[in-house]
Amino acid sequence: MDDQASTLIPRPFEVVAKRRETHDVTTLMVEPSDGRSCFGFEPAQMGMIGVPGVGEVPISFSNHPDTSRCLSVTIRNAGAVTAAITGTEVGGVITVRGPYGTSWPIDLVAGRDVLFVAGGLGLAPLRSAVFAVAEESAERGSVGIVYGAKTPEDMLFKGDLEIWGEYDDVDVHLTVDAPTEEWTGGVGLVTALFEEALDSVRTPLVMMCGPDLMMINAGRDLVARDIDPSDIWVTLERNMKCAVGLCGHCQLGPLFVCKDGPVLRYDRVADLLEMREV
Amino acid sequence: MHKTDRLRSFRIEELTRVEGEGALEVVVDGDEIVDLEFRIFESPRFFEAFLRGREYTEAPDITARICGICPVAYQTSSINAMEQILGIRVSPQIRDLRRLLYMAEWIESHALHIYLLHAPDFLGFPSGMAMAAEFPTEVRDALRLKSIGNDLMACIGGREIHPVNPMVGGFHRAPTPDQLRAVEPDMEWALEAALRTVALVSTFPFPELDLDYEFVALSDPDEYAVLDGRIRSSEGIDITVDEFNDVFVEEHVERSNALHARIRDRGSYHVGPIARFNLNREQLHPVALKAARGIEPVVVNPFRSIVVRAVELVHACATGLDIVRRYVRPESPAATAPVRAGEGHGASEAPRGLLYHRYRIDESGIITDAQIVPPTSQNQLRIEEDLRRLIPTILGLTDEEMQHHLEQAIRNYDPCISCATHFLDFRVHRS
Amino acid sequence: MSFVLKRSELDQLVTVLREDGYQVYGPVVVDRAIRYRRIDSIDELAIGVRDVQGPGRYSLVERADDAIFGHTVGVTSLKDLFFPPRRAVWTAARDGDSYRFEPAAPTGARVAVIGARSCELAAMSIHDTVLLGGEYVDADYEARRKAGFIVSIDCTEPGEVCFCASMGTGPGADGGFDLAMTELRVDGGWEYVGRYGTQRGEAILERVEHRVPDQIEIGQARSAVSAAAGAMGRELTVTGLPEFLASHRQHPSWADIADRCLACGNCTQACPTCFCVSTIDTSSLDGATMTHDVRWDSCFSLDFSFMGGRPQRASIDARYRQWLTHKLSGWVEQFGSSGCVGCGRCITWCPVGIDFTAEIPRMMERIDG
Amino acid sequence: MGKPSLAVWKFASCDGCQLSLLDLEDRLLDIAEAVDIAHFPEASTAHADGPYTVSLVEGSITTPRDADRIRAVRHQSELVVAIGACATAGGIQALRNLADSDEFVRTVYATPTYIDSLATSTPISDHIEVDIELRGCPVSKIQLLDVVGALLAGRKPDLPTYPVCIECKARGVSCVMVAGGIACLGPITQAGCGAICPAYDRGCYGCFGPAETVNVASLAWQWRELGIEDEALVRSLRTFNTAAPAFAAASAAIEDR
Ligand SMILES: Cc1cc2nc3c(=O)[nH]c(=O)nc-3n(C[C@H](O)[C@H](O)[C@H](O)COP(=O)(O)OP(=O)(O)OC[C@H]3O[C@@H](n4cnc5c(N)ncnc54)[C@H](O)[C@@H]3O)c2cc1C
Ligand code: SF4
Ligand code: SF4
Ligand code: SF4
Repeated sequence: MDDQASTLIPRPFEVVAKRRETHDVTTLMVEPSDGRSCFGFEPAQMGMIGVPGVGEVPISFSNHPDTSRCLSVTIRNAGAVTAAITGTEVGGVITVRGPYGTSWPIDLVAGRDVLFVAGGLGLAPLRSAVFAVAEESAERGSVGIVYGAKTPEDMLFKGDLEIWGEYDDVDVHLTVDAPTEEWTGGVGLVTALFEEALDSVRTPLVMMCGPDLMMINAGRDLVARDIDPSDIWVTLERNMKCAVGLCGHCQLGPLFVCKDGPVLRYDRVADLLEMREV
Repeated sequence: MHKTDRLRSFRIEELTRVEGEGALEVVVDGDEIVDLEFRIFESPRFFEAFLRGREYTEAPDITARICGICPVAYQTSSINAMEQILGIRVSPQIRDLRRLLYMAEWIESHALHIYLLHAPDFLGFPSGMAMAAEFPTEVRDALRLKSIGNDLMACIGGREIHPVNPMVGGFHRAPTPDQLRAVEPDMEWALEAALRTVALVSTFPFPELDLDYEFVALSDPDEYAVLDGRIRSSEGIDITVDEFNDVFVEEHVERSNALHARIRDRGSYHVGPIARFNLNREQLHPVALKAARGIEPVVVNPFRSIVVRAVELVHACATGLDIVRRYVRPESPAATAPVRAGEGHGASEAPRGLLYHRYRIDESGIITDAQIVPPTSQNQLRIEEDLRRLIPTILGLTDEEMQHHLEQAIRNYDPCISCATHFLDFRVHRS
Repeated sequence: MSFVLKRSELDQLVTVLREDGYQVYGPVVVDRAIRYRRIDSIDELAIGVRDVQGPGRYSLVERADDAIFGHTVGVTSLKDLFFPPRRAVWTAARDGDSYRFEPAAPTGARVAVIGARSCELAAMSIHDTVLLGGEYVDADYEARRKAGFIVSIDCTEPGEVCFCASMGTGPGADGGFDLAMTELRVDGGWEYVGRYGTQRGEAILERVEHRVPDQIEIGQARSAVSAAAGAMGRELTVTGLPEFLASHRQHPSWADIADRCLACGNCTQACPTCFCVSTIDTSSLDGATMTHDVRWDSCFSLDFSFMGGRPQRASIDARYRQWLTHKLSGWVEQFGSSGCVGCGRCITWCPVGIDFTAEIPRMMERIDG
Repeated sequence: MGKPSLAVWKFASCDGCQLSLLDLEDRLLDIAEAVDIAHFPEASTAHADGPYTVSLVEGSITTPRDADRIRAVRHQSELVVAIGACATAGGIQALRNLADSDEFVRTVYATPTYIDSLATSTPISDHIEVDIELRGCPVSKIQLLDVVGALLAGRKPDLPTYPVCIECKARGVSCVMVAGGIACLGPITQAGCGAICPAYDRGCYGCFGPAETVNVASLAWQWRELGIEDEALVRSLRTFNTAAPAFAAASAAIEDR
């Protein structure tokens, strides 16, 4: 293992493949280029991904957690750093340090139904968990996936969604804010799909990721449907500069989202999320 | 190449390597100049109007913004005027510090002009940066000289451009002796580099042009006048700064956004390094005086201003070094006096020449009237006259060569067009 | 084990430390206030002055005597020395498509401080927890801390904004130093009755002339410090405070404070425990080398909480609440202690004099009343 | 791929901000190496036609001709960087904008002699889209260099919008307002200069324009405590950034009190 100090120094990773997901989201597959082996991670853990001289930003790993040779990151082009990362061509080098933070409670899945709730880019940190649960977890019950995006074009991982939908006991429910003519899924907020989703998964373990506002609404809705708040897990996003609790930026009340999170149990954060400007 | 058509016209749309924006338009008919216009289209900025209603303490900060190349000159002239009103006399240490700051500005400004703006004319380059390929040592030395001036400005003034430290009465904070001692080695190097500069520019080929100027500059029996003094001219003017308006008049010339100054009932005059040198040569620092040995007693060829500027660079470095070496921190950084109403005049020698300010303030220290006469508006008439004299001697050249000569002749003055357009009163029409 | 130094011997201590390659810092009057500055001799210290501090006010007055440490904490703190405002974390050199990373070289500077106060040692121990106590450490801080040497001075004349006694961090130091002393006036002269904190401290003092104090001197030093504990300028009731703040994030008082708060961040910058930083990436113009620096930031800056296209904490009251609630409440949960050591800097150096030791009781009253 | 090209343009100003580029002395040749200086009349006679990768624009718009000229600059430039208080807030010459008050009832325009001058001095962003604004009267040459470097590297330049106080403390300065009773605009002025004025024992006079948060009511209260009249605060707000919205609103609010 690396000594602690040096894990804050980024490592160079080569871009080995690149896939455009939507007009502003790109997935990069990267491999260490410093001759050392790649690190493993738990679903929902993140890394600080960067380009030297430009900056580094927190990004969740989106690949199957068992592919140990390389990592993938799915990134929306939101500003200078993400533009520099997603602009790196195959063969080019970006930097990675990590993995950091908490992960989805995969160990609680045994014997339970599971509901995944994702909004927008929130499917990226859930993707590795869906793989782990839907494919691997033998003792799992039924699985529901509820995913909302702005438009059909903004839907991520369309291929994965199709494959997941074909698994036994896995139902995929999709919704968009603004449908196109060919759209056959739901229209509106993710909460509008809970009714139908909860038909096939009962008192599920919920794993949810999306914008704060979506999680506030979805959380309220699920609790109103008698789901125990301690069965709901969310992953949060806050500004981060170090991702290891040394910069102070990501605090939410007494929590450091980087090390106490990003995955947190809903009952621990519900109040703070509901409150203005915490 | 000789042109057969009689009518030739030149337009230099945008004068380059001068501070600010100006244009030149010339029409010649055969040997005759039918139209010549050194036009300043830099937009007017109305400083005198803004100054009304401000507190007297604000004048140094506000007038500095007339020109980013010589802010210390503006600060000094305005401070002189205000101190005259309040009856403040500063300690020799504060005066020393002021002179040091002023010399720093000279070093920066002269190094900039000599190497980056003017020398390229003589060596045939479009810019100082382009010169770097062939004259790497000279250009690096020039930049280092310039930065030594700037670092000294930043050390005393807080920053290079629009220093924050000077105030009416002295300074907000006097540097510590340690801070100044730290610049001593650099200043020693600068002095050597300045001496090399004199040697270098003396070898430049100078076009022939002898003009009969009336030179005007501050003079002081005890020092090469910069901070203050009497206003003297080569034709016998010898007045106090207070009498400026009795002798000099400013007038608005059509189509130009700057005022032109002239000597009442007499005509144009010349301010700047050549004027200072011709009038005050003997007061130069001994090292500079020695460096000036080969220079004619009275410089009348404006193209040779670059040599004089180099001598002044030596003077500034040597004087600055002396001050740095003898510096003791003043007991108090500034002298104070109660506010009183009055009128005050202040002048100092900006790198480009005499800079005159006049203010009236009321009993609570509010400025009620202000007048500022910068060097470039004083030289503007001279520039046009120089061009009129030059053109007949270069008519045999191609348009391109001629244009180059004309621009070079303007750059002799290092005209600062930003300065020249500080003035106009802002008038409004009511309907 | 303890020792006594005469004033000239204190100066010897400075000399010995300098001989050992330390840069020695102590409280010096600079411009209008006392701050840590590098010294060559104790003559440069803030001798014979006393600071008068209050909310948004600070001035220096001459003392009747020539005590060296007859003042309280200055504008800067040990934070400025061990956790400086800006420093590099790593540099990289680019070679075609690959990079070589180098952790920033630990600074060669070994800092020795004379005159650190007990509240500052407490603040440093908090920094040790925050920056060195977790899974990841701040390597630069660690290097500076390991190399540093601390001579602490007990407080015998607390100031108007001091409340270390409330926070349990002073006025006498009981750890975190190499040497600690109490300045005592004895027969018209001065004595420094001291104790050892580390073997390193002992080894240094070995090389300085000194003698062993008698019981009376030790007693005098102790009672001067305990008298000081009863003479604090301010107090803060900390029992129940973390819970109170955590449960009153919606209190109307936040908005009232926000009317006065400038969100200028002075409190966070002056505070010896605030540790928030941002990162800055730069590169050479030719793109061949890069550096990654950290710089002090503040929870009062808008960019600090920028997320999802806007700052999380846009209003001033949200930012003030974040600061105070973190400092006095969240900190306890995160790091096992309050984030405040009672030095009063945030009260003094707030340009508009906001004083939380006054605001908090008012908030509590407003709920009760 | 060719070198990026740089153009420097001047409008109503003192030249100080573009001089900052030449004041980068030891880095100047590096810059000339990294970019093609295609148009910089103050420093070079050489001129290359656009389009330009980056245009640095100094000065404010005060004449109809300049209003046209700045649009032409935008057309030829991939990125426009406004440098200095004139370009980002109208500069001190925007004091003329205040003349447009009740007193001059209707149309306000210059006398025929000066017909070329507009009644207002306005920032570049009032006329065209600006990509980056560099504050300061003058700009900080460190920030200027960072912007050039950032554009070359494709990073966001380091231009904090928090107040001068943050830099003041980082510099270890003892606050002049707290320790000296000196009026200081630092708490409402954007950082970037490195807190020069307090380090020279005077109050900040706001040359970097408004900070991200401007609580001028509270500052006014404190200045009154220090014995400084509101008129002085109004004057302080009406200097080099007089027309910056936050300062303009604040000075008007105090005047209305
Ligand atoms: C735990 C975690 C996991 C994330 N996972 C992903 C992911 O898988 N894919 C993805 O595309 N994005 C992810 N993000 C968001 C991503 O970090 C930001 O989009 C990124 O920082 C933007 O940086 P920028 O410089 O390109 O944009 P900027 O121009 O700096 O800002 C653009 C937007 O990014 C956000 N942002 C800026 N700086 C930060 C920061 N330091 N930390 C967090 N947000 C910031 C702001 O919301 C802003 O609106 C994650 C964030 C967190 C905290
Ligand atoms: S919160 Fe205030 S009193 Fe407490 S340690 Fe920080 S600055 Fe000192
Ligand atoms: S001196 Fe001015 S800028 Fe510095 S901390 Fe005080 S108020 Fe802020
Ligand atoms: S302190 Fe204020 S006035 Fe002084 S240079 Fe900085 S921003 Fe400008």
